[in-house]
Amino acid sequence: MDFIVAGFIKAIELLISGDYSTWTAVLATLKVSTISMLLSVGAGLPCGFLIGYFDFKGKKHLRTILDTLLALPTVFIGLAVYAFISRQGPLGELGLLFTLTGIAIGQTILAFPIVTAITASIVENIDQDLKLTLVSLGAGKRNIIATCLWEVRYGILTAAVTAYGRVLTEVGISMMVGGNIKYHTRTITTAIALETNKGMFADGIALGVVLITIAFIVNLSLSFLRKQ
Amino acid sequence: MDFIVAGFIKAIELLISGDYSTWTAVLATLKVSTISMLLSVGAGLPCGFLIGYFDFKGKKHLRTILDTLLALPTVFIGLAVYAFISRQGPLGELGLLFTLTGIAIGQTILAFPIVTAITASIVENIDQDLKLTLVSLGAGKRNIIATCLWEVRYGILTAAVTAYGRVLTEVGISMMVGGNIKYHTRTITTAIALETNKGMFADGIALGVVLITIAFIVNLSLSFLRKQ
Amino acid sequence: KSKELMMATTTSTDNTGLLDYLIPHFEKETGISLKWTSTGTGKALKLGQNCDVDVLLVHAPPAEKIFIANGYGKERREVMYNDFVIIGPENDPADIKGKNISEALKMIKSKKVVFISRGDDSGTNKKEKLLWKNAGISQPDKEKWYVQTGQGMLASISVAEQRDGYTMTDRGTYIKYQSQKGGNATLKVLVEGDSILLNQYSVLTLDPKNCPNAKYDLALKFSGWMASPNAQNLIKDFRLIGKKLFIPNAK
Amino acid sequence: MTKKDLIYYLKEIRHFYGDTKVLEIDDLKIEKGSITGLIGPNGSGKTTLLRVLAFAEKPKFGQIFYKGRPEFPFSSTIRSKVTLLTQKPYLLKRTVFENISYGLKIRKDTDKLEKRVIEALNNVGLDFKDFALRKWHELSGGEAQRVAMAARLILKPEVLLLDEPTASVDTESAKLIRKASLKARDVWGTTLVIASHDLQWLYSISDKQFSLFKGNIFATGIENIISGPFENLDDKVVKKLDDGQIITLDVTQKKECIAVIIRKKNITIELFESTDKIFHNQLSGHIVSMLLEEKRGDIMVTVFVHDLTFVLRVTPDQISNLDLYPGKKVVLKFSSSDVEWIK
Amino acid sequence: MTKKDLIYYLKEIRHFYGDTKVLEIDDLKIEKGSITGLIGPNGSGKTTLLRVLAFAEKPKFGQIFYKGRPEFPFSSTIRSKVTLLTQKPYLLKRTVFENISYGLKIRKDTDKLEKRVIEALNNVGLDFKDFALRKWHELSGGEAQRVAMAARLILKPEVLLLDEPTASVDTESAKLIRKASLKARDVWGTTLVIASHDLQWLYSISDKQFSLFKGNIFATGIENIISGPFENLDDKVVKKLDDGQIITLDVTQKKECIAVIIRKKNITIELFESTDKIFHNQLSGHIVSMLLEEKRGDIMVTVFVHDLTFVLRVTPDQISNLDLYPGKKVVLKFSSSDVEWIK
Ligand SMILES: Nc1ncnc2c1ncn2[C@@H]1O[C@H](COP(=O)(O)OP(=O)(O)OP(=O)(O)O)[C@@H](O)[C@H]1O
Ligand SMILES: Nc1ncnc2c1ncn2[C@@H]1O[C@H](COP(=O)(O)OP(=O)(O)OP(=O)(O)O)[C@@H](O)[C@H]1O
Ligand SMILES: [Mg+2]
Ligand SMILES: [Mg+2]
Repeated sequence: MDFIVAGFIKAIELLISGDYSTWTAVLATLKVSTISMLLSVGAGLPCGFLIGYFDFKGKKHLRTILDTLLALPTVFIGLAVYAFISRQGPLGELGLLFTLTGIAIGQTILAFPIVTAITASIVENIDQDLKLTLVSLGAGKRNIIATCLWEVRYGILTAAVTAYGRVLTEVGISMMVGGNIKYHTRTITTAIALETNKGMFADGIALGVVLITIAFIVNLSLSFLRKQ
Repeated sequence: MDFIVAGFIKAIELLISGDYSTWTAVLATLKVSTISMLLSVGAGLPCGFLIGYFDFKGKKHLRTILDTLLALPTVFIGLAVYAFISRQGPLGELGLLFTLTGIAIGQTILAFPIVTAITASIVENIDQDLKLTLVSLGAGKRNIIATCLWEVRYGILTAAVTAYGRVLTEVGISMMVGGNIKYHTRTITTAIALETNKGMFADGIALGVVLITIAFIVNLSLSFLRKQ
Repeated sequence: KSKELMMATTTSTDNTGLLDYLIPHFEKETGISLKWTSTGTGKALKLGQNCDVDVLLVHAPPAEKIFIANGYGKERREVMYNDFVIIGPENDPADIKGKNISEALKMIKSKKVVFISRGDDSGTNKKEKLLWKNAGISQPDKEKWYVQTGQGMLASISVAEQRDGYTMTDRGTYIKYQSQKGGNATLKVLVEGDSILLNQYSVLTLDPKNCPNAKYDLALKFSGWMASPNAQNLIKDFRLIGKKLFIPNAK
Repeated sequence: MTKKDLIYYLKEIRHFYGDTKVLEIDDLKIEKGSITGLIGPNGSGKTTLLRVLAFAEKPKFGQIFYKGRPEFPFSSTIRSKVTLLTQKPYLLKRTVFENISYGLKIRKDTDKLEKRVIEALNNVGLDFKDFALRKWHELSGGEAQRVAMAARLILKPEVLLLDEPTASVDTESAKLIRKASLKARDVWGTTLVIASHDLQWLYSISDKQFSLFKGNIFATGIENIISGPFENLDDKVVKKLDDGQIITLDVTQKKECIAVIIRKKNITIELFESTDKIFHNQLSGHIVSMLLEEKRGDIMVTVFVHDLTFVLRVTPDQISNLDLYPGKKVVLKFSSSDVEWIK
Repeated sequence: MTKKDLIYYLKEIRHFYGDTKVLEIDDLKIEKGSITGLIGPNGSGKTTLLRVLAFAEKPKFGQIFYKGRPEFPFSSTIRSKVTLLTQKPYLLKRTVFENISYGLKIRKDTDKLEKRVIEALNNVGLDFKDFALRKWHELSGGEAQRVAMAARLILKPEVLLLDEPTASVDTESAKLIRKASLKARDVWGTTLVIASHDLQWLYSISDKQFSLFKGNIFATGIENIISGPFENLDDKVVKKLDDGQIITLDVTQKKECIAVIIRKKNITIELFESTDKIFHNQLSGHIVSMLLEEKRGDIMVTVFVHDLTFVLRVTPDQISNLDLYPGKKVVLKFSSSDVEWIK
């Protein structure tokens, strides 16, 4: 139990003292999560919209597959990405292994089904009358997408925030693809895993608190988007 | 690249041959995820309902906190649960460390905010007219909760499926609390981590495929709940 | 149910498959069932300190001694060893092949060739730090060529392979790596044989004063069994691709 | 009327949305078993009042007595007695059958359920076989409205509050809803309060009507409300119509006035202007409709005076004497002092 | 009428929901700049037809010509020309201002936006200052309906399709909507098609009316539709009313018949029964309303015959001669052969 208290105290120390290795991990975490969120939201919103909005043959099956993709283990994604970007892999030339970009690619694959599935299910719930109204007001395809998504913006926010939580806390991809290299690809979660493995539980807790603090700040700055 | 192909072939072998260690891991995974899903859905649905349905002071802040809890790192949860159930911890007497029950507790903590946050955001979207209609038809509190949740059942399904994906794929809690003990607390994800650590990438992929197959079967059997 | 022992051990004993090979014999002979969790040495010691396990099998002698001195551990029984080696790319850019360990490290530093460190405070990592110190080189924590993975041995080897770097590994894991590569491992053993490179594994029992609930008697039985001629022979016979991984040395 | 015969007694109710006052009712009594009609322009507060009566919205100030007992915070028993048909009826995402039986199910009163659902559907003119198993979205606008009505009728509630029940319903169905409402009152003793813009229908069903205007309530039937802006002229106030006609009104209050009510009993309908001094106002217009008030046998006559609408109650004799019919030009006369100001 | 004057020409349209046929229109022509009224009971297909006209629903069979060109699959340009006000208007979760300006914004036509929004709100009788910044949910039912109407009017569309635009709107606002619709036609040449249950209002605005019944369309004004069940009697078919009166009808088709139309021009209204042989049917009832048809000066008279409703068109002279007024007992007469069967 003590290490939890110690961890919280240590977290404050880390944040205040500006511990170099902590800050590089914070930066790495922010970098990869921002890139992967931008990519996965950018791709997931329209995909989720299309799946949720239109009725087509096989929609139910597609939804089942999408739900299954929510259960992609991170290590699995990590391995798959590794297979592609390792030296021997088809994309080995790009030198993406052990880089933040590599991690971001994996995390995008992780977050994309989450954003897509939740968006689809929210869009599916959209009032038929809204669709008819938009069409009857002369909205083109883009306007329909944009307006519908804006109508359900609180739900979309939840999709994004859920995916963000997933990305922020994943370890498997960062470890496998990033290699947990100190000062470079070490993210907070891989650092937590390391400290825990070292038996430095208090440090693990401290870094966990740092991560949650980041999430809190991000969510706080998003909360202006919430329903007033 | 080769290990991916090898992994898929191996996955089929594992599933067909009924490899003992694989099957114990599958069973362990199913056990903990079922318990944690039952608990987190059981608690998260009503909580999410209350937060989404009622307007109260501080609701926005509560939502922000809830969103932040979506970013609880699994290792962090693992450490916190460990602190309580380790022999030295306040609940040490119960002997929950290195048990499936222990893992399930941690996974419930992981899944609860997900179920709650998505449910809240879906319930928030419920038509004001539905609320008024239920009240005016004489529905009591329980009826209101049950009926509202049933009205948004497709969304709730997404909340549950998302949480399920999270629980199924988490490693940190299973590793920390369960200890990855062969034939006992080894789940598929900790087995994947182990194989990957051993450099047995093909085995890691194979187990990943097994996990995804489980998720697929579960989702398929839930898909009768989907909108037809 | 009472004849059940919980052990924490380092990843190398588990990852090489030694325990899967050894423990069934132990269970058969003693009727005690043994469960183990394999983690970093640091965490394994921590689990012992917190009484969450009954016995430890680790390889970090200095840390083990402190552990006992702090009153967490009781007996420390050396049971086997293997050795550490420096491996690196065949073309050996820092030209360390055949050099002694301190010279080799100096070469690596001066040529700034990538060196992969586990950086995870494990037994291996502790040994590596000691070697830098012995070579009179201050810990190159922030050097660009010094890459700390914070991961297990195999993962670190794989990083070394991808980055064309050197690393220090225990021989057991190296052989495992070789076996996985089916004989065409790109990293070769370049430095070996120094007595400082010995990697001693010991069984630690927990001090019943600290952990009254831990099964001290069963733990003693386990450490006794590990030192028994029977077990020592089994360890001697454990091979991977025809190579020995551990050398029994119980006294 | 003893206190016990009152089902509702509203005392000094004030309700606000934000800073805007939307209800200001000093005293409203509704008798048990009565059918009350609520009339008023859009935004006058009908829906708000019905919600308050349904105990679905708590007014900021004031008290509601239900059968003589103050009823806020409301008990759950009362909720199952008072039923509101909302203005935009919401159907549950289920079949028609399940929608109609929902209220009974939560009351655990499922005896002869199918028979009662059949009856409820019949009451609103829908065929059980054709509709019972349809999904909520497989209905036309008016069909949905009628299903919602059936879901209320089946409950045999003590109080039935209807918010524009005939808004998108055809004439035949409006007749059915009227019949069913009257039956509910006569057979089960249900008290009804109904808001509607369909005056003829409302008059054909209600015993008593209230007009709402900007949250204020006025008893007795169709009021003719003239809203501002007004101009001051000497000691009077006038409203000028675009066609040149002028309405002159006495000022009775010094407060800012937004509108004036002219009670229909104070308006006289004639064919020609007269020089009678007591009528300060003589407005020319034409009849646009004449509706039978089935309850009394009187006729509600709607007259357009340029862009103002006046509604008066006329007897059959008057009609025969003046030979009134829709399209006929008439003159409406009333005194400038027979007005009530709304602050 | 040349082909170019037609804005719509619907040919052999059939539409189904599942297996149920909901639209069966062999030939429907709508002229440019006309105002067409759609009448019909709930579920008769008005909304479906309007959706088809809005190109928001593709009929299963048949062709739609828009200005002479077949228009399915529809181009996106046409969507910005044809605008539908849906039966349950949906407001975007934004302010009133943003709702009204939405259509213009997606057309990138935001010149003098505020001025145009003010005008659009005025057209439906809402005050800009009071309403522009309100959120979508801060409106009463009728106010929301009017905001939705304003959002359509501001677009100055080529075709404006209105689905029960006055359903929950007060009388004054209904007048305003009529005025605005007529203005749209006169100033911008807009073609309007309007479905409504408010016959008087619809007659006061539309040039031509169509009746819908079970997806079938019938031209010219108010039709009196008598639905089954019927009984066979000799070579005729009869419908017995509960009060003992009997309606006798000729059978013209061998198919299963569900309803019969009696055109209003074939019905005579009198005060007493006669022995005239050509009138096989002489039904007693009473007048319930008389509404002015402002366009023609005629009067629409609604007569209740037990539970059937008949609507006829009567001239002012007839009214004076017979001394008709609401409440008066009358006899409706028509021949059993003057009927059209609906299969
Ligand atoms: N989605 C649907 N699925 C099945 N049937 C439907 C669906 N929508 C409408 N219907 C049926 O189609 C018919 C025509 O409906 P429509 O909405 O066009 O009627 P309407 O004339 O507009 O009626 P109302 O006056 O009630 O608005 C009705 O019988 C209705 O029950
Ligand atoms: N949620 C809200 N927030 C702010 N103002 C509101 C809200 N709901 C209604 N209003 C306003 O309150 C007043 C009363 O509304 P109410 O719905 O009671 O009117 P109504 O008489 O039912 O009108 P209608 O005939 O249009 O249904 C209106 O001025 C309306 O604009
Ligand atoms: Mg209202
Ligand atoms: Mg309709």
